[in-house]
Amino acid sequence: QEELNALVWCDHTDPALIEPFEQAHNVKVNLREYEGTGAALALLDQSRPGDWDVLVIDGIDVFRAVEAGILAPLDGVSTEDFFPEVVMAENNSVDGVMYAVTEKFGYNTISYNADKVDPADMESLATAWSDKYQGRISIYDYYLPVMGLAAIAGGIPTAEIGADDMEAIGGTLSAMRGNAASVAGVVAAQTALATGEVDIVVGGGEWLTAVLAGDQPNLTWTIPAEGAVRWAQSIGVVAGTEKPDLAKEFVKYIVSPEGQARLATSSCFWGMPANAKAGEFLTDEQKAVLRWDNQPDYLARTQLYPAPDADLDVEMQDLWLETLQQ
Amino acid sequence: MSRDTARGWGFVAPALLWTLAFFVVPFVVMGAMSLATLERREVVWGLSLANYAELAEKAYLWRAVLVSLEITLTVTVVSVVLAYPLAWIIAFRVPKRWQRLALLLAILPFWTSYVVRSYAWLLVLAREGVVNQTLMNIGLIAEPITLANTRFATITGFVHFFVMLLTLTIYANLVQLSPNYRRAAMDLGANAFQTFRHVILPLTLPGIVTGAFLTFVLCIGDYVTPQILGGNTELTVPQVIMVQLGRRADFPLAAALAIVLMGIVTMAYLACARWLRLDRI
Amino acid sequence: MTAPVTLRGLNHWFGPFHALQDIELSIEAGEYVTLLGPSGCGKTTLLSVLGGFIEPTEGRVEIGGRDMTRVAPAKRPTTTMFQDYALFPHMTLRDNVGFGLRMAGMGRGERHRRAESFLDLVGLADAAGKRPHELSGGQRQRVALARALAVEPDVLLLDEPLGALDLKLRRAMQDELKAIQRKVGTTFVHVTHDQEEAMAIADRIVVMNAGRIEDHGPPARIYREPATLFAADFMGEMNHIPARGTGTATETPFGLLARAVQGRAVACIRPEALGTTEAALCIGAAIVRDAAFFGTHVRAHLVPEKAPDLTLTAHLPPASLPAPGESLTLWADPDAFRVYALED
Amino acid sequence: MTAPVTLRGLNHWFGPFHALQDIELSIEAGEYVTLLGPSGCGKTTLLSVLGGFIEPTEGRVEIGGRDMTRVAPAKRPTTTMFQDYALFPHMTLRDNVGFGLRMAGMGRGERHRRAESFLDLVGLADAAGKRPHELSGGQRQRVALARALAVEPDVLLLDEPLGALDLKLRRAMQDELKAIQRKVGTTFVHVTHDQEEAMAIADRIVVMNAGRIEDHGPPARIYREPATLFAADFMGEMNHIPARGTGTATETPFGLLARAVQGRAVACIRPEALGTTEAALCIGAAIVRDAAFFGTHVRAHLVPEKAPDLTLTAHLPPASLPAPGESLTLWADPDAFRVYALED
Amino acid sequence: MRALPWAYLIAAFVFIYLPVGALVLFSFQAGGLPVPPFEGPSLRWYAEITGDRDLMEALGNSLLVALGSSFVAVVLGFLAAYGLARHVLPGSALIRGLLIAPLTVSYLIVGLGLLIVLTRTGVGLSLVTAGIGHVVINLPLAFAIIYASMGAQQQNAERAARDLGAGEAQVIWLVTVPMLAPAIAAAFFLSVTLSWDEFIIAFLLTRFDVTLPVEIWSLLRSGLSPRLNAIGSLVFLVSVTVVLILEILIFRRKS
Ligand SMILES: Nc1ncnc2c1ncn2[C@@H]1O[C@H](COP(=O)(O)OP(=O)(O)OP(=O)(O)O)[C@@H](O)[C@H]1O
Ligand SMILES: Nc1ncnc2c1ncn2[C@@H]1O[C@H](COP(=O)(O)OP(=O)(O)OP(=O)(O)O)[C@@H](O)[C@H]1O
Ligand SMILES: [Mg+2]
Ligand SMILES: [Mg+2]
Repeated sequence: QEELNALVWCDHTDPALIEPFEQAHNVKVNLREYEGTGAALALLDQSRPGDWDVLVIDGIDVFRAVEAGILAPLDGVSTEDFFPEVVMAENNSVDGVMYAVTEKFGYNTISYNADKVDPADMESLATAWSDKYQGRISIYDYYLPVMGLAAIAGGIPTAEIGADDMEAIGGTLSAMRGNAASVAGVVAAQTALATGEVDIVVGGGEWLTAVLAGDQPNLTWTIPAEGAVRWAQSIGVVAGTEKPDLAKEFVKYIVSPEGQARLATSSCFWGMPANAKAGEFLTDEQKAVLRWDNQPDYLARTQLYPAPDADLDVEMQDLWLETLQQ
Repeated sequence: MSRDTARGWGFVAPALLWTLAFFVVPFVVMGAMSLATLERREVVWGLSLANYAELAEKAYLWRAVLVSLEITLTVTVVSVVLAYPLAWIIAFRVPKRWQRLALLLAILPFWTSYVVRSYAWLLVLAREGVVNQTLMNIGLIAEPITLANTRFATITGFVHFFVMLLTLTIYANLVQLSPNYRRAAMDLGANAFQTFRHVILPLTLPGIVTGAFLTFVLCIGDYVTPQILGGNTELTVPQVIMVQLGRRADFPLAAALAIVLMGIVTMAYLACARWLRLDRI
Repeated sequence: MTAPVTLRGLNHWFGPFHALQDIELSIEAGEYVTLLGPSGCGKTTLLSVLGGFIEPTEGRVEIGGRDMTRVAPAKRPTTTMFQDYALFPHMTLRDNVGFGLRMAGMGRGERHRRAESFLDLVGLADAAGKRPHELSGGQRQRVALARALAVEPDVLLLDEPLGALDLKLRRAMQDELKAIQRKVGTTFVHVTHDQEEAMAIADRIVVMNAGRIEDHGPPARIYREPATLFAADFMGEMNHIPARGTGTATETPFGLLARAVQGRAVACIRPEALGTTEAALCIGAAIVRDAAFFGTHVRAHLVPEKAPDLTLTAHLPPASLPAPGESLTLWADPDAFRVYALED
Repeated sequence: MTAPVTLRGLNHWFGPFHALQDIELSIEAGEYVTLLGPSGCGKTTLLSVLGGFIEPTEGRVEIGGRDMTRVAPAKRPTTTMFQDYALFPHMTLRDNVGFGLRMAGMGRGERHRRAESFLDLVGLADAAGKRPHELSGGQRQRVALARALAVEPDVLLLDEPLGALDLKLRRAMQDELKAIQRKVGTTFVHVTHDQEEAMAIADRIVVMNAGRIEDHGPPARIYREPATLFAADFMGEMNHIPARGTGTATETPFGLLARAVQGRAVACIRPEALGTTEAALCIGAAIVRDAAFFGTHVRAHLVPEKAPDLTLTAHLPPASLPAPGESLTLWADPDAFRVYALED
Repeated sequence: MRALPWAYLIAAFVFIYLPVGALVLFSFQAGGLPVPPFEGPSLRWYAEITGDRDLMEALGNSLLVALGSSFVAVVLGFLAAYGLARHVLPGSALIRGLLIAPLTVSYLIVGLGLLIVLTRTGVGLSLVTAGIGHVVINLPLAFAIIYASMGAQQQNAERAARDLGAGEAQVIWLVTVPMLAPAIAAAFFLSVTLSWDEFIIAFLLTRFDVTLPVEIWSLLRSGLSPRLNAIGSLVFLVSVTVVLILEILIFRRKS
């Protein structure tokens, strides 16, 4: 039996997603989750060619992977049925060559408990993390989206964040941190929300609250007036793979409507499928949770993750850790 | 070399080689790595102190060292102070035939998965968790207080684990003492406290110090508990190391942090080497 | 500095196990008493009752005329010397010996002076600064003694104090222990299972068995006229000769003894009471099975012709070693026999 | 089944420590020899050299006439019985005793039969299926003996085989050990530091001290005419009387002895050789310091008037216990004295 | 005053059982969140986890790594202890120190060092590498426990066996190992426990096949759910059963 090695985010580990592919192609898909592009690049750097076949990566980091020679050109994967805003050809290609395709997207914005806070306050970033909610805020523990939100709150487009903006962003972060009770990972943030530990999660979104919605419908999320950060993950074939065809088949499966529907509602976290045709395989409830119908509006008002170059990235991480540890 | 010695080497060699290959060599490589630098995601070997300089420079790095030290020392002291009376009571107050059971009960939770145990504390300490509910029910507090996602939570999680561990070691130390020491002291007019202070404590000191040292080592190097319970509002050294690995794959800086951690443990070792009995656990 | 001890109607149970049974005993002030008995007979239990480590289920302990049954060890005028000595390994000898004084609140200088004088008493004045692990077994034993004596107890309780020493050292320490007791005048209650030690040292021996006192009295009396067969055996080697009581006398294979018992009985005689010099009772010819030189005597096993199933042990004069197979004529003094009736 | 042993010019060093010094010894086939000496004198070391556990630095070990100095323990016709018996706790007695036979490749059935016959020899035939922890000390000792004998060694080496037993049992086992040796005829070399045991059991005693052989010979000879002062002391209690050699005779506080030594000397006499019945030499009046009844005798410490610095120990007849302070007149046979010159 | 120790004992047990109690209770939660209020008993989460392929695979992997690494650690530890206790080796104190040394080093450092070396020598990460890491941390314990129990009693039994004609291998197999069985079992048991529960080394040194703690960690990052309670409780109940069985067996044997 052939094996396919994929370096992925946790949503790909759902058997409901993988097993149909395994059966169809009689292969075993080995999955390794990772956190943070840096770790994935380091892992791939240290591997021998052929160790890995498929890579799921943050959309904004595709170019870094290409620079590092990690992704192979990807052709023949159709993006026709995709939401146009998330095809993001400029992100997924370098020098006109396509290396990856978007597979899933969603938002880092404000999640909150509608019973405990004034929903009107949540419609503005400035009021969402204001002193009014001191001690009732949790910040999602990933620097890029949160700093993106801070930038958006300060009127800086995420795509244009530069070293000069660090001070402004730092100031906003600091204020946010001052009002926050914790800086939390997924479960900690969910626990905090579910148990009333906090009422607002900055950086949250559908991926955070969807699983809680069934039991606590008062937990919801919104995209404030200033906008929010949009995340998108891409999938591509790793350079040097010994099974380029199988790898491409896998990519194709993931971006197919069925694959997309399964990925969107994967057990680890939910998110919008890049392929609009996936809607045919989703139930109405699922669509409601994903807010399928609001997507045109959301897509228009949100900005992609900041995509810092290596130096700026280090600076941003330092600033982030500095703020945590203050 | 005599034949006996040659045979002896034969027996020791596998363990020794294993330790050399998978402990000493990695350790040395890590030391070397801490002197390398990261340039454009490539490790450049060399003899640079840049990582250590960065450590001294960046507040979040050196503060992590302080945070780790504070938490670890607190945990060690609190655990010993809580575990000693427990071990004492089990050894000297609980009737002989119930002692095994009491001890077994005291360490059974040890067998829940460590990761899950930390998570369980998160549930217990939550705003609507058991602790807050109880405190409110008995009227000690009016409003729930924030316990989860704090240093207090981290320390609680640690103390829970190490109290179990230390109770076991201290109990073992107490019962292996001849009961005649206690009898002799009392017979010569010492009261219970004096017996403890002048006789039992000094006699169990090596055991306590050994247990405390192991607590120190395990606690200062642990990533899971502060990550789950600490709320990320302050980072310990292992957390910072994992950030260096996970987000930016900065192995040299992570190695330098590890070396610093090792330095702290070594100092702790030297501080209590006089009483340590590591080869008799 | 010394006090009498009276035990009345003591009974103690460990769960269902009756460890001490109807113990009645009076010990005079300044007396040296040994509790002698086999392992598990309750010696340590009795001593623990005296020292206050065990509260007896029934009965009364009086020390110096006052009821002490429920008084804690620390409050009693007794001190115990433990079999393993229980010296505090982390303290110098001086601090070990001074421990009781320190607990009594005595100041440092005075305490050290006193501790050293007690170390002097046991011949260890030079070693005051050493720690127990630097000492030999005999020296540790002395420190334990000094520590126990330093608090000037009325009664000193010693649980197999010489048990850990080798035979030679043990015999030497016996003399020393006795000499020190003479000097300080304290009542000593000394547990042992070695009857030679008990005889060498005690003013009075209390023979225990299975939780009861079988016999008590001065060593010579217990050796020569033990009250029970158990005591007879425990006090030294004894030849057992099956006998039969006629009500007015006792029949043995070697003739009639003037002892009034009835039914199955056993006549006992010690090896040294059998001899080759003529005496009132003739045991008759006996064949030497083996013989060994023991310095002061030759110990021989002999099979008497009158009772070929029996093997007698006799102590013969050390001058000549009889060869195995040799035939000797044995004699004994009829008064040297003790006869015990056996229950059927 | 039995063989003579010869040791020639044995020397052994542990690093700088000279543990065995110029050992020369011949043991006849079937002889029962004990090595007697204080702790640390090298008894175990010598036995280990015999058993092959230690290769001596110098010298030669011959067993049955063949050089065995460098032969491994397993290949020697010797077996060792260890002080703690070293029984295998996880095996039944049958398997313990059969272990050597199993190593020799003997089949299961035959092995069990043989093992059981040896258990029978030591009186434990019924217990073949038990494990060592179910046995008493004396029974374990027998199993160890059976195990050692089962491989039918020419020489059996016993390292303090009775050391772990209490006194009573020890004396009983001595007889048994000797009886078994008689039966199997194997050469026994038995280490002990108990001189009574050595006397009770040995055909020949080898007295060792600090790595040397001080004396060797039959028990009675060594007891009565020990070659050295050390041997004299070790074989039993001894009174030491300071003396002075005139070259032709020896001056003591109690008169002249016909022993030709020169310079500072010591005259020795055993306690049982001092008595109150008239003899050739009058020690004179002596004050009783203390006296204790020992069953077969009364042991008294006395201070002679002619030498008030001295304390003499005497064994007196058990009939009467002299009171402390009483004055007795002591006598001795001058031939009972041994005189040893002292180096200055 | 007399009641004080008992009050302390009870308080201590409450503290010790607080998280376990909460964990087990909410594993039976009928609702979707393991937080109060408790909505009534249900076994749905147990059904869910036992049906979860990854989780069950991880459980198997954990067992494999724990047993395998403990076996290696105990064998190596035993051999080293035997060699040091029964043969004269120059510098034996140093060797002992070296063998014990990993005990004084945090798991994270052991894992990080191995990660650096393994990835740089091109040895792929797998359950085997995690097992290697676990041997590193368990070897000192196994060695220390077995070495400490190698007393004079065994030594004499070994000499006796040799004297009766056994070769070294026979001595070890027929005498030393059976006599040290309690210590060896204790070392093995402790080693299994530690390996079974170890997270950071397994996290750093595995790739596709992960151990249970690592799988639980992933679960923990993927959302709040009583599944976590259920898997934790299941591990607890199974371990407790094993511990109790062992305890009873050993206890029975002793008495
Ligand atoms: N705490 C206890 N619980 C139950 N039984 C006990 C306890 N202490 C002693 N025993 C039993 O009481 C009996 C007497 O014990 P004790 O220690 O007094 O004997 P001993 O005469 O001192 O014996 P030894 O010479 O062996 O020390 C023994 O059978 C012992 O098993
Ligand atoms: N392996 C060794 N290394 C160094 N010295 C040793 C060794 N074995 C024994 N010795 C020393 O050699 C001397 C003789 O030891 P040995 O064991 O033969 O004495 P022993 O007569 O059997 O004493 P004991 O009656 O105490 O058993 C002792 O001083 C001992 O310390
Ligand atoms: Mg006792
Ligand atoms: Mg010896």
